[in-house]
Amino acid sequence: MAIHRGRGFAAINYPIGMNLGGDPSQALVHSNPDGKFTVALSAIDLGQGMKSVCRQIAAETLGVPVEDVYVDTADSDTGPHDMGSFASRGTHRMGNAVIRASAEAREVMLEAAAEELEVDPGDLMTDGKGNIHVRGAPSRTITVMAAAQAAQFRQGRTIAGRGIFLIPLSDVDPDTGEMSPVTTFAHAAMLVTVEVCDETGEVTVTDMQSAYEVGRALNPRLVEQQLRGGAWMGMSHAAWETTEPYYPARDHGPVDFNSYIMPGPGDLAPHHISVLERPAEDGPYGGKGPGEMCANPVLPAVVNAVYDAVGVRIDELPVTPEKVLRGLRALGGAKPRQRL
Amino acid sequence: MTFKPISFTLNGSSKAAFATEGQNLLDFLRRAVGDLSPKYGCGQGTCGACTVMIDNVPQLACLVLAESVEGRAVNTAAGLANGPRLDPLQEAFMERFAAQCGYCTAGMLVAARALLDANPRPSREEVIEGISGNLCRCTGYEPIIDAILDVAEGRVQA
Amino acid sequence: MIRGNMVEFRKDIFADERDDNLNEIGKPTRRQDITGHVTGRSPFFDDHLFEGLLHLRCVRSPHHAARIRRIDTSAAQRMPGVMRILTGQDVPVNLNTLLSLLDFGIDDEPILSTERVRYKGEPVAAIIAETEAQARDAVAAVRVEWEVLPHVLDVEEAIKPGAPTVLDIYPGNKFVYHGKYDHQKLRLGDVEAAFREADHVIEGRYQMSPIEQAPIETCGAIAAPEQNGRYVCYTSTQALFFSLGTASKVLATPSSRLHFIGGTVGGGFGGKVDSIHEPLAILGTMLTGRPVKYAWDREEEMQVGAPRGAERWYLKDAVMNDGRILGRKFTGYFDSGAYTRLSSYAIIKGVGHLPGPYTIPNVHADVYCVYTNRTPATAMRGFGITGADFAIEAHMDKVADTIGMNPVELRILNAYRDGDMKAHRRLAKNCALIECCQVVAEKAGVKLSPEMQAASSRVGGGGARAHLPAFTATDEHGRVSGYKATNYARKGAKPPDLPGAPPMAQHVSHQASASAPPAPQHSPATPVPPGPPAPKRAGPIRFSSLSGFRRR
Amino acid sequence: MAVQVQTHSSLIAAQQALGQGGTYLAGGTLVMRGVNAGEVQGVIVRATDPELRRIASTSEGVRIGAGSTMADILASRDLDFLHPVARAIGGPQVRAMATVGGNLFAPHPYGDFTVALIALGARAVLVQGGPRPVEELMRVRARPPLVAAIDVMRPRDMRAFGWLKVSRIKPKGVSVLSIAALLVREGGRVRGARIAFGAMGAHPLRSAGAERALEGQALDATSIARAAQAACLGLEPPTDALASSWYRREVAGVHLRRLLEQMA
Repeated sequence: MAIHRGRGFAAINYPIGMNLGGDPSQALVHSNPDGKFTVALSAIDLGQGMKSVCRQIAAETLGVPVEDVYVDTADSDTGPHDMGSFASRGTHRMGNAVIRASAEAREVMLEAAAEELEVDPGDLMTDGKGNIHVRGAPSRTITVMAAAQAAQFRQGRTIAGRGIFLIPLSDVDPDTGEMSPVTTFAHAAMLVTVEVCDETGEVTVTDMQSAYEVGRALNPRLVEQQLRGGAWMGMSHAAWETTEPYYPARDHGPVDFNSYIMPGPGDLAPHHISVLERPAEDGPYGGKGPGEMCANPVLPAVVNAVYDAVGVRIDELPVTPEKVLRGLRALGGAKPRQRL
Repeated sequence: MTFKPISFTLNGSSKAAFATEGQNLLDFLRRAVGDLSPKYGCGQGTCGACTVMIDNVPQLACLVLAESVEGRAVNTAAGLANGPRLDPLQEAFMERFAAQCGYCTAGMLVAARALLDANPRPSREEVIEGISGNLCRCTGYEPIIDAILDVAEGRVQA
Repeated sequence: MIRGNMVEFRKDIFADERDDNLNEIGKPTRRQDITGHVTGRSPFFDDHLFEGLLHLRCVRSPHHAARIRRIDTSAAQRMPGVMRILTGQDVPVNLNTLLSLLDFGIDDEPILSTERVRYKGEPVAAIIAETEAQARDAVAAVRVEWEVLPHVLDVEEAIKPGAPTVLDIYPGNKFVYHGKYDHQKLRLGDVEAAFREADHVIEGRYQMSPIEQAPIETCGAIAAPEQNGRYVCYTSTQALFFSLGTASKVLATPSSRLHFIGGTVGGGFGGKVDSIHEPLAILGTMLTGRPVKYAWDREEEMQVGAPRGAERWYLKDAVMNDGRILGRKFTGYFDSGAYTRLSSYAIIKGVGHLPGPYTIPNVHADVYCVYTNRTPATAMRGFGITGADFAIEAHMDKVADTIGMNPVELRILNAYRDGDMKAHRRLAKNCALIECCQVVAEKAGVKLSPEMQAASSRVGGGGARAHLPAFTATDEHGRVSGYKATNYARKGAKPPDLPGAPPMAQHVSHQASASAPPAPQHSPATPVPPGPPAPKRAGPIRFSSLSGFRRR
Repeated sequence: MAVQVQTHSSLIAAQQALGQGGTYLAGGTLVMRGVNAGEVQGVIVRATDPELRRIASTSEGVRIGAGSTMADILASRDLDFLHPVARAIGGPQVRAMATVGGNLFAPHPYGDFTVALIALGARAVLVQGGPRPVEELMRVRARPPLVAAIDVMRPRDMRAFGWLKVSRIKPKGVSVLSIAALLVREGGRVRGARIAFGAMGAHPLRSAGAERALEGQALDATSIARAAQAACLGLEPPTDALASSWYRREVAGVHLRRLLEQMA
């Protein structure tokens, strides 16, 4: 018996959002009289952190602390139209809509503050801590709460904003495929180390080294959640999962998590992640969407690592011990490549 | 349809409710009693989202006959916090970003609590073993393992 | 090599393109929803209790393909707790495809099938009963007389002459693009010339497996009567307005009578876009006057719930000894399963993605959306891209191995750079593939040549690399007739008048005259991302193959 | 048809109730799953007899109440030789529920604990009728008798008993296959070799080929190689979502060899 070590590499890019019907998102922002803001959306938080990232974007744009913003989603009676949470569009499309809505609300907030301070709204700035003051004269200040109260009870202003983000529809040329699929791309590279047993075909992942370029990381912990969890899902796709173990036959389709196999916590491999941030010019604060692309480089990196280890190309996912063993039999035993 | 009265203790409080014939504890807790913290993930005993403690032993509520908890003590994630004071595990899960969609979280926390009650200083391998009955599709498990170890190794206080 | 589960932020790279001095952006703020998650109080769709809740379960086909001779529900009707049995006749508009809300593709999928089934698990009736157990028992008591039909399960088998036809509207089992071709084309330059010129021609075949999204929360919805003739629907959908629009269309009910609540979802990964549950749950509520829950159990989630479809890719590369890739040819087959759902669109997205993140002067792709008697496919994390990337990157490894080149250097050499012309005929910008490769190589101890180490996404692109090739080889291969381009794939027929007012269609028709809002102004002094260009409004607008809209 | 649950305080009463037809509910990991899926219908019989969870040393070895859970096994010092086996069943929750008795009749790919019991030559104490080797019960799985307890002998030499489970998922996953071996050596030679496989047939079963290859032999490279070679003789491993029959056949000998090498 021998265990063969191999390393595999893959690099990918990923379109952020899609171009389907213009891919619009809308957001509404309004303030309570005490200067606390509600953002109303119809985006879905599936775990990716939609509520949280929109909250930070709104707080940044409004110039108020994040605790003073609450994101309410998704109730079709209050949240305006949104295409949905898929295609890595959430942060990019909805984030932009939230920026626009928040900017509009901020403008009214500053007008209300300006009236109270008897200055031009253009001379005002926020400190991000709940205060509005005159640029260059921090002592001439009013709290966001006081401005909101004044707006509501004295001035009759609505501190609210509407935002929509829409990318123009793109034609697709039937003959050449010319199109504008999206406006920005995320990037990734991944190197996976595996050990392959040449008697059983079993593959053990021992290490993952990655670099992900995600535009600006709007919340580094949320980004890490996506990258770490998503890369592991990619690993699961690469070497464990399928609804059709004998594709294209439909026999033995799994009906539970004992037969639909996904790696357990005992299968985990260390994953060292490097995050690169090249802001997208039309992304919210430069953000892209890390949620989908994080899985993609893992699949090819694993098959490439298996090839590196034993010389067997698994061109049909998932990489099961059976496929590796059949490959080894066809090859007449392991032929390690060790190129990396 | 016949109904059976069940008296038991839920998170320290006495409860009584009616179970239908053959009803599992998960459905009973959620629909008859109103504790929505255990979740349905499979009804097959393979995901752990419905994990509860029965007499301090972690079990899968979807595979427990509701009437079998008569007179016993059931604890769920809803009872982990002591009033407004969260369990250190809950604090650690928040700090470690150990939840994404949050659907497995309640069951995962109960499994983790059961582990630490039985073994307050588990090794990483023992933590992995302790949560091996609970699936998480979002996180890749690492932050969950780290959060439990944070509590076990005293890095998080309630 | 750096070991362990670390995450590092390489702020040094692209630092000049960022202002990192922001108040809230870039901060590791805790999730807004985290307290709810750890206390078990986050309200998922099923965490809403209703007195008198009824349960809906479907009667499903045991066959890959069959004609339905008769559905006998009489015994089921007499079962304890059964309140109502639905068949296709009860569904106001019993034909749908998700993308029809965007006028993309023909309605092809019954909500409850009445004449034929095209995959194992296809629903033909729905039982609504007092308890889930009663619904299950009654499902087992429905008798369906089937006439089993021939079926086909493999994409390449399905497009052979004589293969069983899955959907009559697509006789060759291929979706029709632009009313013109039975596949989507991508053409840049002349790959055949590249193959003649190349030192190596390297071919490969790759198969992406079907995968279940496997959220721990299964898909479902609860509908209940609300006041004033409205219906509330708690849903696990990933796309609130897709689901609302679908329900509105299928139930011929204006969106104003529907109140959808969701947003807290136990994982989706693409599997909760299809809006299967909402229409039937609401219909059940309409017909019984009681709250109705329709959710999949785990077995249904795995076998009836739409998976990531299988994909098969053939690649052929023209490669020089020094590693330059001159040409790349793709033939791709997406297995859409028995109905279209979103696959036709995923292929557009996938074609726009080819040939991967590389600047290759000659690219040719024919990608087919193929119907088979499998569970319909739908979105999953990386939809339209993951399978293509698997094929491309496994192939890149094969190329590197064949010419004896370091696989990382092969990527850097061919990587797209700012200003390069891409195969879909737009210039690349904001590229970062090279930097990702370099960072990984450095961490993993892969030695790169000084030239590769010095490469940059921002340098060396554009110029001659920005030009379209002087000649692009086009062809009429796969031409179909009888379809009108103006009606997308609709074979001669007039589009049916949609009942009610589908909000998405309505919305989209507004956008033709909308202008983009001005870019927001805001301080602190942060560069605001510029808005997208406003849609052009001048003059008549030609047919968009993506949406099918015409503007005059 | 719905379910009706009957609870009896004694096993005898439970047995009588089952005489009218019905399903016995032990730990629930299989039967409740069936109830949830609507596959188990009609009368469900359960027993609360405290004897069911008693684990006691006897002159014959250890008597394990059939209702003992895998967690009970793990808590018993008398059963330390079975700890690696019990630990390989499910996760913590399943181990707290799944019973020794239920494992006897669990369908493929479950039943790993039974694999060990067969290798150890354990006997089932039936509520009605005399004790029967666990192995024999495998033949009456269609109409399983109610089992009160299992008698199992502690191997005199701990090294005589070996256990291995191959799974795709760590640390908890169902079997690709499992192997238990009892190889008592007298004067350096194997006497009465017992080797049982899980997931290599419709139910746990012995490998006559491997046993024959080892019988009377020293446990060395030659005999181990022969046993590995003969492991699948007469077996028809099933194909399922985890592995094909071909794969199980290909690797059963490899894994048997690895286990035997550890035991040598």
